[in-house]
Amino acid sequence: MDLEYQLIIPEFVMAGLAVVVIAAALMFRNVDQKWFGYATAAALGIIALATAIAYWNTNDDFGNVLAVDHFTVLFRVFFLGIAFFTVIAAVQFAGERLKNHAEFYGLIVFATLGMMLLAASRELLTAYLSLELLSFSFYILVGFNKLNPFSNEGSLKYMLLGAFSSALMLYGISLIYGVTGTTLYSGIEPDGVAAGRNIADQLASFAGLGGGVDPEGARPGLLIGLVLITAGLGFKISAVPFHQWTPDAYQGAPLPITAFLSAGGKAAAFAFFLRLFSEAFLPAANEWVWFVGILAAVTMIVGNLMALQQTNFKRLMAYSSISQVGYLLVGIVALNAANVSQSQDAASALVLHLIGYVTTNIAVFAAIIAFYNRTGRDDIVDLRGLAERQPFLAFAIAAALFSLAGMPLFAGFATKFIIFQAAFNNGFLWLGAIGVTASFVSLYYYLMVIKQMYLYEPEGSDRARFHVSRPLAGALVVLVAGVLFIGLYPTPLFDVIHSSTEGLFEQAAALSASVVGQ
Amino acid sequence: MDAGEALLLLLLIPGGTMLLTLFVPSRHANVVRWISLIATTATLIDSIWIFAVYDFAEGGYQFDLQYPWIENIAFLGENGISLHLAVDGIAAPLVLLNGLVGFAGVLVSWKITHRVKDFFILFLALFTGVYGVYIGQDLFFWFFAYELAVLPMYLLIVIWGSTNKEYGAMKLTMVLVGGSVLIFVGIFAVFAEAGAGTFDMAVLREVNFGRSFANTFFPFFMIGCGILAGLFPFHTWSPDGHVAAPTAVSMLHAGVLMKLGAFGVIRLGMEILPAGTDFWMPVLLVLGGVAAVYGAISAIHQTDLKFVIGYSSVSHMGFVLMGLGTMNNIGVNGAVLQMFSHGVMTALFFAMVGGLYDQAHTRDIRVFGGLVRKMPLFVIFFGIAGLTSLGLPGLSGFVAEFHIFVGAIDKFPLFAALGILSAALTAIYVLRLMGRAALGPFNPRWESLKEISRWEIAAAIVLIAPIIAMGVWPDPFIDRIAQSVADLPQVEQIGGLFTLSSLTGG
Amino acid sequence: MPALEHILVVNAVLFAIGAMGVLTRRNAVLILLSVELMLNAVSLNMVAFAVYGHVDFGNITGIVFAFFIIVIAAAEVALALGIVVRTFRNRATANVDEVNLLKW
Amino acid sequence: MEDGVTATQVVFWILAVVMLISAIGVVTAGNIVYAALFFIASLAGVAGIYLILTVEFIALVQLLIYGSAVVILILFALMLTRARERPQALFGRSRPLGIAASLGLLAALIGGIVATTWTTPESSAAIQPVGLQAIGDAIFTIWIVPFIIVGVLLSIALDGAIMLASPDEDDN
Repeated sequence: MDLEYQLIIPEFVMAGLAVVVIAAALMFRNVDQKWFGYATAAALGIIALATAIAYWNTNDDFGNVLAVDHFTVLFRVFFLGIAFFTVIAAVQFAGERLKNHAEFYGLIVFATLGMMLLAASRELLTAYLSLELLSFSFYILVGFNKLNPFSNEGSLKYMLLGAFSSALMLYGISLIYGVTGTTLYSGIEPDGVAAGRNIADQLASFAGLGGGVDPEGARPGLLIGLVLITAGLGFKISAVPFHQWTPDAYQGAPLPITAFLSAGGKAAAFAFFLRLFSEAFLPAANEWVWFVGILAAVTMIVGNLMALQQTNFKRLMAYSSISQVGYLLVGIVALNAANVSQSQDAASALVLHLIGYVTTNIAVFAAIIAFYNRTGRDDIVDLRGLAERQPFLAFAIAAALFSLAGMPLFAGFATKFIIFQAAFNNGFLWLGAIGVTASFVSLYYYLMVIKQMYLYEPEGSDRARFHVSRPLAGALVVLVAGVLFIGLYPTPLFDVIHSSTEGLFEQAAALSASVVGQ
Repeated sequence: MDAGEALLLLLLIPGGTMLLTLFVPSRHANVVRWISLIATTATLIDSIWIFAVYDFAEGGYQFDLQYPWIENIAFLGENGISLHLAVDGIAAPLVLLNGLVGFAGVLVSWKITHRVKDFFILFLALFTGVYGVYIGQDLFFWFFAYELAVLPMYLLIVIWGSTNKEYGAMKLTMVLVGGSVLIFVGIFAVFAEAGAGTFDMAVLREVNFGRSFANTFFPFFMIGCGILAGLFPFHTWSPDGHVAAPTAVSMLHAGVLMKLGAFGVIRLGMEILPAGTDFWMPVLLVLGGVAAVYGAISAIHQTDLKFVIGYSSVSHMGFVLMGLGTMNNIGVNGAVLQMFSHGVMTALFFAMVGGLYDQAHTRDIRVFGGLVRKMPLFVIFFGIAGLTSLGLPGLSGFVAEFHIFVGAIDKFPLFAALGILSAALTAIYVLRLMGRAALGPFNPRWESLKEISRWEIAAAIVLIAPIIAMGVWPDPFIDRIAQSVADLPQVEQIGGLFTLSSLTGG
Repeated sequence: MPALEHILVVNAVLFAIGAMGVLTRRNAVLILLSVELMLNAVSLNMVAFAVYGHVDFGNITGIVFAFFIIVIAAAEVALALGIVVRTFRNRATANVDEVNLLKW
Repeated sequence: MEDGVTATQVVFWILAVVMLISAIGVVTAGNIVYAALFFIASLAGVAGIYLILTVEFIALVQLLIYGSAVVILILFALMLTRARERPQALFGRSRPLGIAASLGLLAALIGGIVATTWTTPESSAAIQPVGLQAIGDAIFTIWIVPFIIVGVLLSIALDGAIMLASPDEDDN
C-alpha cells in the first residue's frame, strides 16, 4: 500500500511543534515565558498559511483513513486559527496565573492536532482516536490550574463523563461495524478497498439504492448503533440531556481554556459529526433525522432556559454554547438523503454558522480574559461599569453577545438565517420556529450582561480605566471585524465553505446519479 | 427613473458615517456632532431629492437597484438573497419623513454630553435601519434592517434614558424582538410556499398565495409588525419606552420607528399576502379603532408630558391601522398621510418636551403654568404640534384624518364615529395641556426658565415646515401616495382617485 | 463455538452493568472501573464481530479496534487517576459529589 | 449454528457467568478494594472469552495491560486516596434512577440484538483464527495513522498524569 506521507505533513509538523515547545520551555526556564506563547502563536499562524496555500487544491486520501480534501483543509486552517487566537489571548493570563507553561502551550498544540485529524478522519477508528487525543488534551487543560479546587473538580467531572460518553459511542460504533462489516465512511477512492465495503454503500440499501446488507433484518441493530453514537457525540458537543459536564468544565477551566473548549472542541466535534453523518450515514437519514431533530429542539430550549438563571459569566457562556449547539444540530437535521444538493446546502450552512459562532465566542472570551487579567473576577455583576472603565472591551463584548443572539450587523444574524432556512426547506418548520423563539429568549440574558456594562457605574475599590495588552487588543479588533464581516457579507466565506462541503457528498451524488440513470 | 444609487446613498451615508465615527477619538465630541449633522443633512437632501424626483405619473417602484448577496445555495435561485432597493409612492414620503426627523434628532441631541460618540453611532445605526426598511425590496434585508432599527433602542435608552429606563428598555426590546420572531417565521413560510427560491419581494408579490395559506400567515405579519405600530393590546411597550428614552430617541421612536410597523403591514401583509386581507383587515380595523379611543382616554389621565404624548401616539397609530383596515383607496391614502403627519408632529412634540425637561427636570403637567411668559417660542411650536394632533384644518393632521374618516364611513360607519370620538378626546387633552401649562396662571417656580436653545428652534422649524406644507398643499403627497395605493391588490377603489384636492376643487 | 447472538447479549449485559455503575456510584475510582467494564464489553463486541461476522471479508478491523481500545483505556485510567490524586490532594476526597464547589 | 452443545460453549457460559457476576460485584460492592478485586476477576473472564474466540493476541494484551498495569495503578490510587475510610459514601443519591436507566438501556440493547439478523458464517468451521502476523501487518499498513495517534495519545496521558499528580511547591 502506497502511503503518501506528504499529505499529512501539517499534522506531523504540529506534533513536532508541540514537542519542540515543551522541550524548549523546559530547557530555557529563565526566558520570560510569554515568548514561548508568542512563538507558538507565530508558528501556528505560519502553519495555517502554509497549509492553506499548499493543500487547497488537493483532493486525496491518506490510506483510506484520512481525507485530505477541501473540507479537511478548511478545518485545518480554521482550527489553527482558533489555536492562534487562543494562545494570543492566553499569554498574559498564563504568565500571571498558571504554571507549567511548557505543557500548557504544548497541550494546546496537541489538542489542535487532534482537531485537525478529527476533521480529516473518514474511518471510525481513526476518528475515535483523534477524538480521544483532543479530549485527553482537554481533560488535562481543564484541570491545568492544579491548585484550584474548581479546576480539579471540573476536570474530574469532565473526564469521567467524557470516558462514559466514549464508551457509549464505541458501543454504537461496534454495532455499526457489526451491521455493515466495515468502519470506512465511504468509498470514493477508486483504488481503495473493494466496492461496497464502506458504511455508506451498506446503508444505501435501506434507501433502496442497492448495497450489501439485508435492509429489514439489520435495521434494529443499526438504529441502536446510530442512537448510541449520537448520544456519545451528544456528550462531546454537550447537547441536552448530555450536557451536565459543560458548566462545570467551563467554570473550572482556566479562562483561555474555556475559550478554546467552547470554540475548538465544539468545532472539531461538529466537523466529525458532519463528516460522519453526511459521508457515512446519509443514506440512512430517515432513520436518524427524527431523533437528532428532537435532540436539537431540547438542546435549544433547555440551554436557553438554564442560561436565564446564571450569575457566573463562564456558566452563562456554557449554557449559551449549549443553545448554540442546538442551532448547529438544526443543520444536521436539514441533511436529506434524497436531495444531495439540499444536503450540501445544509452542511454549508452548518459550517458557516459554526465559523460565525466560533469567531464570536473567541471574541467574547478574549475580551473577558482581558477583563479578568485586570480584575480576577468573572461573575456577571462584576462587569458593572465596564463601559466606563474600558469602552472598547465593553463594545467588543456587546457586539459579540448581540451576534450570539442573532442580531443584525453581526455574524449571528446571517448565519442563523441561513441555517434555519435549511431546516425550513427540509420540512422542519416546527424546529425552525423553536429555534427562532429560542434565540429570542437568548436575547434576554445577553441583554442582562450588556445592561451590567452600560447601565451601571463601576463599583468596588478598583474603578480606574485600564489598558489591554497590545497583542490581545489587536486580536480582539480582528475578531470583532470578522464578526461584522461575516454578518454583513458572508458570501466569500460561504463560497469557500460550499466548495469544501462538496467532497462530503460525492458518494451520495454518485449514488443518486446512478439511480436516476437506471 | 433609475437612479438607484440615490437609495444606496441613503444607507451608505449614515452607515459610512457610523464607521468613520468609530475612529474619531471620543474626546472630540464636537467633531462627532458635526460629522453626524453633515451626514444627516446629506441624507435629508437626498431624501428630498428622491421625494421630488419620484415620478408619480408613472407610479410603481422606481429607483430600482439590485446587487446579489448570496447566490449559489441550491435552495435559492439566481437572486436568492440580494440587496434590492426601490421606493414606491408609499415609501417616498416616509423616506422624506425619516430624513426630516433624523436631521431634527441630531439637532436636539446637540446638548448631549455623556458619551457623545457612542450616542451618535447608535443613533445613526437606528437611522440607517429605518431607511433600510423603507427602501428594502428583499425580505432578508428588510428583516435585517427591521431588527437593526429596533436593536440600538435598547442601548440608547439604557445609557441616555431617564425615568424607569431599565424596565422600559427591556420591555421595549423584548416585545419588539418577540414580534419580529413572528415576522421571521412568516417570512420563511412565504419563502417555502412560494417555491421561487428567492427572498425578492418583487418576485414574491407576483406569486399567487392560496387563501388558506394567506389566512394562516397573514396574522404573523399583521401582529408581528402591528406590535411595532402599537397594535392594541400589544401597545404598552410604547409609552413606557417613550418615557424612558432620551429626547432624540423618542423622536425617532414615535416619529419613524412606529411607522415601520404600519409600513410592514402594507409591504408584507397587503402586498405579498393579499388573499389574507379579506379575513383579517376588519380585525385590524377594530383593533385600530379601539387603540385610537383607548389611547386618547389614557392620554387624558396622564400627568407626565411624555406619557401624554406616548399615549397620543398609540391613539394616532390606531388611526393609521384603522385607515389600513378600511381597505379602500381613500382610507389607505389617509393611513399613509397620517403616518407622515404623525411622524413630524410627534417628533416636534418630543423635541419640545425634551427642551422643557432639560431645564425644568420634571414633566409633570400639573406643576407647569404660564410658560408663555418665559418661553413664547416653545409655546408656539408646542401649540402647532398640539393643533396638528387634534386635526385643525390647514395643518397636516386634518388632511390625513379626514381621509381616514371618509374611507371608514364608506365601509364601517360605526367605526368612523369611533374615530371621530377619538379625535374629540384628543382635542380635550391637547387643549387642557395647552391651557394649563402654556397659558394658565404663571407658576413662579419657573422664574429661571429660558427659551429653548437655538438647536431646538432649528429642529422645530425643520419639522413645522412639512406640517404646514402638507396642510395647505397636500397634492404632492397625495399624488404620490394615491397612485401606489391604487396599485395595491385588494384595495377597493371608491370615487376614482379620490383626493382632498378633488373635494375642495383645489 | 458459542453463537454470535449469545456473545452479544452477554456483552450487552456487561455494558449495562458498567453503565449502572457509572450512574449509581459516587466514588471517582469506582466510576472509572465501571467505565472500564463498558469498554471491555465494547472490545468483546468488536472482536466477536470481527471473528464471526465478516471473516469472508478477511478484515480484522474489529481486532485492531479492540487492541486500540484496550490501550486507550489504560491511558485513560492513568490520566484519570492523576486527576483523582490531584483532587484528593486539594480536597481530601475522591467522591465526585463531595467535590461540590460546582453543582454536579 | 446447529452444532449442538459443545465443550467450548459450556466453557463460554461459565466464563460469561463469572464475568457478569464479578461485574455486578464491581458496581455493588460496599468496599472499594473488594470492587477492585471483583474487577480483576471480571477482566480475567473477558480474557478467557477472547481465548475462546481464538484471538490470543487480544487475550494477551488484556492480561498484560489490564491485568497488571491498570489494576496496579488503581490499587495505588486507592491507597493514595485512602478511600477505605469512607465506606458509607459509595452510592449517589439518584441510585434508583441510575438502575432504572441502565435496565432500560439493557432492554433496548438486548431487544435490538435479538431482532437484528447478523451476518454470520454458515458453520463455525468457517471461523479461522486470526494470526499474530496478520494483526501486525494490518497495524503497520492500514492502521498506521491510528497507531501514530495512539502513540501521541499515550505520551500526552503520561505527561498530563505526571504533571497533575506531582506535588507542587505550594502544596501543603
